[in-house]
Amino acid sequence: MRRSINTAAAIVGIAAVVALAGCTTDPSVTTPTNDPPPTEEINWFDQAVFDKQDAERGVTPEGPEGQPWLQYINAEFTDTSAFASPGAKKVCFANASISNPWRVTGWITMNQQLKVLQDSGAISEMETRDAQDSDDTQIADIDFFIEDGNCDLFLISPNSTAAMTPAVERACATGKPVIVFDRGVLTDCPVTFIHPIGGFAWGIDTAEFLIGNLEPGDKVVALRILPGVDVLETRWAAAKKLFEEAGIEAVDYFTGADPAEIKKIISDELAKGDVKGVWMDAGDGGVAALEAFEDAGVDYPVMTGEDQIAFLKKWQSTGITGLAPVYSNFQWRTALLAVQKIFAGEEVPKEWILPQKPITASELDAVLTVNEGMPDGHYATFGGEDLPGYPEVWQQRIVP
Amino acid sequence: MTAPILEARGMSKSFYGVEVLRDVSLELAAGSVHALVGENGAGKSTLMKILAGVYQRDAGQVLFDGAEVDFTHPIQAMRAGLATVFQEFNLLPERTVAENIFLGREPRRAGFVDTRGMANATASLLGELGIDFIDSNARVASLSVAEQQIVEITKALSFDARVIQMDEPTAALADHEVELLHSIIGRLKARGVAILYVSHRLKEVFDLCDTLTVLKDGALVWSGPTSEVTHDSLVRMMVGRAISTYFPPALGTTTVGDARLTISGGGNGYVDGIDLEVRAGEIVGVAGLQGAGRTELAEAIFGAVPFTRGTVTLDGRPVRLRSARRAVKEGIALITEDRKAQGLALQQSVIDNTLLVIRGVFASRTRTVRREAPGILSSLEVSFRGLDQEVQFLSGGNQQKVVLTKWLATKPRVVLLDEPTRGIDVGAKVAVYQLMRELANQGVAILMVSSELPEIIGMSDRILVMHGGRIAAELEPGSSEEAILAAATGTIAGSREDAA
Amino acid sequence: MTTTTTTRPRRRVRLDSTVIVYIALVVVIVIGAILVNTVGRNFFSLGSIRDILTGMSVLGLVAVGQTVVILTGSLDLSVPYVISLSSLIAAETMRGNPNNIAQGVLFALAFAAVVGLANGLVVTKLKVNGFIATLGVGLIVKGYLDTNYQGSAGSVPAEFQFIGATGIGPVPISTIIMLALATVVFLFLKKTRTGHHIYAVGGSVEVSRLSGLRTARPVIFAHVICSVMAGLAGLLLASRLGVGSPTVGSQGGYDLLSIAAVVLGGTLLGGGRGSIWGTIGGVAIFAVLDSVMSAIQFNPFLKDVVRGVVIVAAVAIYTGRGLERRRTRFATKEVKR
Amino acid sequence: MSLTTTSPTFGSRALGAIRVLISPRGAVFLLLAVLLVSVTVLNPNFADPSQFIRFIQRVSPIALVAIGQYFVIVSGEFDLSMGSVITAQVVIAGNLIGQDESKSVPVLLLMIAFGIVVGLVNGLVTTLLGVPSFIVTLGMMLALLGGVFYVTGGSASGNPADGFREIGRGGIRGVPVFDIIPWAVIVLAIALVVAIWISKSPFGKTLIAVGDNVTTQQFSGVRVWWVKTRAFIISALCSTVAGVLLVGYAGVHPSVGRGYEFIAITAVVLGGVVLGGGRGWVVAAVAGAFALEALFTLLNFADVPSTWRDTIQGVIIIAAVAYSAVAFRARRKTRTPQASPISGKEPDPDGDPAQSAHTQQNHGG
Repeated sequence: MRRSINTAAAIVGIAAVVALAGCTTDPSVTTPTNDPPPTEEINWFDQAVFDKQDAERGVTPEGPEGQPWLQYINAEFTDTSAFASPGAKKVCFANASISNPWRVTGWITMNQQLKVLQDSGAISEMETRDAQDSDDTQIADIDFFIEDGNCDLFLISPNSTAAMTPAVERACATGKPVIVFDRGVLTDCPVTFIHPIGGFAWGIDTAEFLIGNLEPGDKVVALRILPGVDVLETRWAAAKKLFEEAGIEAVDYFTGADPAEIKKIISDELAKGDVKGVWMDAGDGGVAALEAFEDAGVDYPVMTGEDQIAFLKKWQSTGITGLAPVYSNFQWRTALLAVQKIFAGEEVPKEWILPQKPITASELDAVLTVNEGMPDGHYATFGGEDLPGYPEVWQQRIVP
Repeated sequence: MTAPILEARGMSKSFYGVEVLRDVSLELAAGSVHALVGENGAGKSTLMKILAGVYQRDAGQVLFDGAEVDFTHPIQAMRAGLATVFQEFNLLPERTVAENIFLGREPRRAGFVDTRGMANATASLLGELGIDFIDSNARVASLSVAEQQIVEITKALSFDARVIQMDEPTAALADHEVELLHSIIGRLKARGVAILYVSHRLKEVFDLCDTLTVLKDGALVWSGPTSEVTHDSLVRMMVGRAISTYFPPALGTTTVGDARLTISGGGNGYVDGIDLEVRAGEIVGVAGLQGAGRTELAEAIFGAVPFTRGTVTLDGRPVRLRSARRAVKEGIALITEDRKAQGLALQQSVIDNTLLVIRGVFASRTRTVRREAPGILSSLEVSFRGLDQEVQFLSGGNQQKVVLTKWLATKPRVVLLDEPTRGIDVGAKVAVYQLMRELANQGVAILMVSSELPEIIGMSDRILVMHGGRIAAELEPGSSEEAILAAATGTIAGSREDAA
Repeated sequence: MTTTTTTRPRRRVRLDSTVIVYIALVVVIVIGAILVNTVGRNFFSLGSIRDILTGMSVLGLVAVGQTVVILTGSLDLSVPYVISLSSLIAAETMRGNPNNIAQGVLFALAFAAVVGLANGLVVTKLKVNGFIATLGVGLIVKGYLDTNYQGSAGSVPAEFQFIGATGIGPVPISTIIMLALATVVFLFLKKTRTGHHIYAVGGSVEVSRLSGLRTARPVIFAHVICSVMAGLAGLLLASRLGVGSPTVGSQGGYDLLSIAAVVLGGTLLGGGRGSIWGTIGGVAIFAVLDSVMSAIQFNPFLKDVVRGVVIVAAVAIYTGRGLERRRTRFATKEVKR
Repeated sequence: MSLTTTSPTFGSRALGAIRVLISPRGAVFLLLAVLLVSVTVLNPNFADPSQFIRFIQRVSPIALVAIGQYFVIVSGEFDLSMGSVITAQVVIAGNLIGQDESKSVPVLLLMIAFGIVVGLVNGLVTTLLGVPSFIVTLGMMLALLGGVFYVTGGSASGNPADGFREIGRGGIRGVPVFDIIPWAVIVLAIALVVAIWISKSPFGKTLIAVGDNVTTQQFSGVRVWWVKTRAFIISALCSTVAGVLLVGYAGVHPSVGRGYEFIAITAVVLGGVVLGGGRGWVVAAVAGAFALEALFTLLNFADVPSTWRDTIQGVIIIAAVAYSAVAFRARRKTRTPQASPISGKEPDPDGDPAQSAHTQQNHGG
């Protein structure tokens, strides 16, 4: 015991010496970064994936007509006959969180789909653990399910890519089927990884739309929610590259998805000079951006938002030249439908790439009628039109 | 007589021009108990704090073991062997006895604090004092006042102190605890420790001390063996001076109204059996030693620490004074003992302090009183740069006047004063006395708690003396300091029955 | 489960606060077990126990460090950002290479100590109270993290991940490490002079000064220890996640939770009294609470409501008790007369 | 020794002004002036009236929370629940008003009532249960957000009807120089006038005195718990009004108002208000808010990445508190500074010994 105290004291001693050496300036202003280790700037841009997704954008998705949540692109199927077995199965769902309107929409859709599958006897029950946006909690949740969940299948919506990988691999090691959807992990052990085409496709769609409607040298303000989320970072990486190639002057800001922050940024930019285009990596606060233009009394920009009802309605009422890229909220349905397929032994795509077709001006009215009466925070591609409880459950936002 | 272990020669000290100690000398012989007596404010504790290294002397020399010493920090004195047991114990309530005694010099074995060794050393030190009922691992907070005092003495012993000063050690002790302290002092004496025993409890001085020094008004009056002094001659030396004439004329000239404040059977955790009456226009003085419960009485009347039994009536109407706010609304004012901590908001301006109670309780009167305030302030001759000067930059006397103004603004019916003139210059004292008399003449009932006997004698129309949380005696206005002192120490039977 | 060396009860009359927190823990466990079993899950299953103990590891490390700081009467709100910083530095120094582990650990703890030293100096030399000083330093570190890191960085070799992922029977290794370090800090407080002086300064700066203590040193030491413990928590998280992450510290809300666990464990927020084992009891209560709420699939939004209410209630119970003593007198804490 | 108030000459008045400018109380106005000038240098048309009025509109919500936080801090407490009160009010407005403009007034009244209840709970738990206010309000922050999201299903509801949002967005148009006077600026002006009136009112002065010395106020018959609780209610109401402005200005989103409590504390500290209470000026707190936003705008124009904002805010907080602590101690060498647990407490020579020094005047013995 005494040795460990000596070592602890030694460590602290060394630290103090290091600190004293480093801390020459007035302590209160010391930023403890005198000589930080080299931080290589993570380059989110991956040319190969960029090209893959660029191609996938063009492919017409196969699968049942009018049911985009069952369609797939360039799918290589895996055989699931090994998992085929009758009877209702128990699903254990490790969810990252329901802390933003997009995830709440998906969560409501998933629960309605669950009711359908329970009635058809495919799923007995789904036990869910919410990690409340914490990597550490989600790892504990997954470990709990492995140990104690007596689950027949693990369904995981990862909180972040790299951090979840070890836990997902432990889940696969149990031999039970694992489904990952929304954000990816750095392993291909899950039976299927369900996700829309991806960030690069979003970036290409939106950048090409803006470039098409603007002249080189025009200014575009890019509004980004927060750093470090791979899904969002890839969108900006792709768009940034295309903007540079097209000579568009793009400047990006982090907004924390706070509409007040967005309005301040736009107002400051408008004070500096005119802004022709607005690009967003997620639709949150898109309406506030447009309102900033109205307050400044300047004409609207060309704008790409997201399939959030608030943005779609504003787009419809203002008639701006806009585009609503989507991150296919219906993937929350696909995840459960995949469970049914796996236990039925039907083959499922190894990487289930769902269609990610942005909403163009022509489809705007049709989409809004389907989502009649839906709250502003709702997402048009929720894909639950044929599920029980449509539309009341989504309108009243009863979060299970 | 062996050479004195501690010699202080020509000690002088003054604070803000107020001279507190003037050319005092003192000698302590090893193995003897030397008393330092004098009434409140005679400079006893100032001399002791200079020796202890808390204050620095203005003039004079201190010789310890024959060598001149100059302690600038109490720990230097402790390490040199001159320990002090203050009235405010320097103990950490949440730590054990052993941890307190060895604070800052924890014994170590192989780099780690030797908790067991510390506890044993403490036990043996306590043993030396004949104490076996204090557990060296007990938390100090769980000990009685007497036990905590013993811990302080033991701590002095652990510095193998050759001189121990004790400041009013028996103030808060019960009788059996006093005897315990004296037996401990006996043991210390036997070990050759010199003890400086500061007290104004004459009985103990005669029982315990070999030699004594008498201080009065910061000056040395007499020093020598206790045997050469009697109780009366000592008291005369301590207080023997004519009552100065700067007290305004007493009761004679004003007609006293009927009973304004009457309390019967009043009591709470601190005071008991309180039956008193203060008539309109009358100043009742409350004397007594430290810890007699005088402040608790004032706070009980004021509702700060309310009575739990007994009844209180104001102008004949029974009132329940459960909170300070209720008392203020009933027209009672309390000028607290510690003006900085309880009387003033030091960062606020003079005018804001004057209006504290008005704004806090009688908000609607703020506008009118705000116009009157400068008048009241000038009537009390408060000197300050401007109404918005922060009160913290005023002298003690002016600060006390601001507190008085704060309460005068509410036009109270009953005014309670707790040590009204403590720590203020003479000019301010006179102003306070005159104000009290003017208030009395206007029919206000005044209850004054004071430790200064001249003040009690000079101002009171009736004198109550408290001892042990009870009203021990009621004396005539002109009574002598000796009588008050005697009643206060509970020695003579000047009890209520025969006085009335 | 946990080794509880209850300190010898000094006075039977006044129940030692550490004992109270363990009684509360048992009560919470009983209620939790009933609740969980009504939902058809077994509270005492291997997975559930491991989930609780894992939940205790990271918060335990942070709370032990927070205990030492609170004992001096100060506070540390910069812990979440120190956790993230240390996880990043460790992961980036190791870069997946097992023989970089020692260097990674030392580097991370060194930087944590620097932040702790900065906290300590701002509190003692610039006389800024703990709340604002550590909030300020925390924000400074947060700015550095947000600017330099765009997401998880670096990688942790499998050998180091071993700590975070495995365990012996139901007890994860991370919990064992946490309890071991808690014992080290417990012994440090009990067996070293600085430890005693940390209690003394928290009890009363005045008495400490009069006893010749240099009162700044223990406070600075306490802040360094607290930051180093947060650094260790960051290392544990790096081992569990396999990577460093700039947000892992703030994701867990460790600043508020660690303070609440310390106070729940009976340590006075004003300093001077408290025990490491009391804090561990507080941490256990929160871990059980979380595990029960997850087991009964409690709505995540309501989880925050329960946490907020429990934190305020826990502190209210303790300060309420403390207040009784003070209410007898307006002015001073202790009864002077 | 009578009452002496000499009329200050111009020289001493100017000297006084300069002294105030560098003292913690006044430094914020100097800082604000410098920042506004440097922003204008970087971007000239920032100074033209129509742009500047927009800047004021933008800062109004933050100035309002600074006012609310001022009253709480000056009474010696902290309110960390302001951000979540704003978020809660924004979400409530979005959900309950929806597109039905006629509901604006009843829902506004409900929001005010909700604000009062939050302030009441914060105040009572702090004063009567004795829980430190920063823990009470942190617990309230956590519980409030969780509760509101649970009730509104993750706040998916959209922006309320435009009529309700007019306060935050619109204004009096067609005004000559400024071409629009936003309602938000008017609301802020009113709030500031009311705040100044409150701080000068008996309640305001009593509140500051409670922050200065709570024992003195208890002995002056003040109901300390009710005074402090009202400060928390004012703070919650300020957050509510800020929420109303933000709903108009920005719209409904769960992250609206996040972190506003720390911005408010930074602004109040920048305004020279002393933490622990007893000293500070509400106008300086508002100036602190404007200075902080001017600084962040300066960073935007200077293309400093917004991720450095927190670092700057951290440095400001420490520097401001350290400066006022140093200045504070320098001016109070003579008396015992507030015995905070860490800062040393010199023994108070004035109090103890000079008990009743009878000087020579005392004739007789």
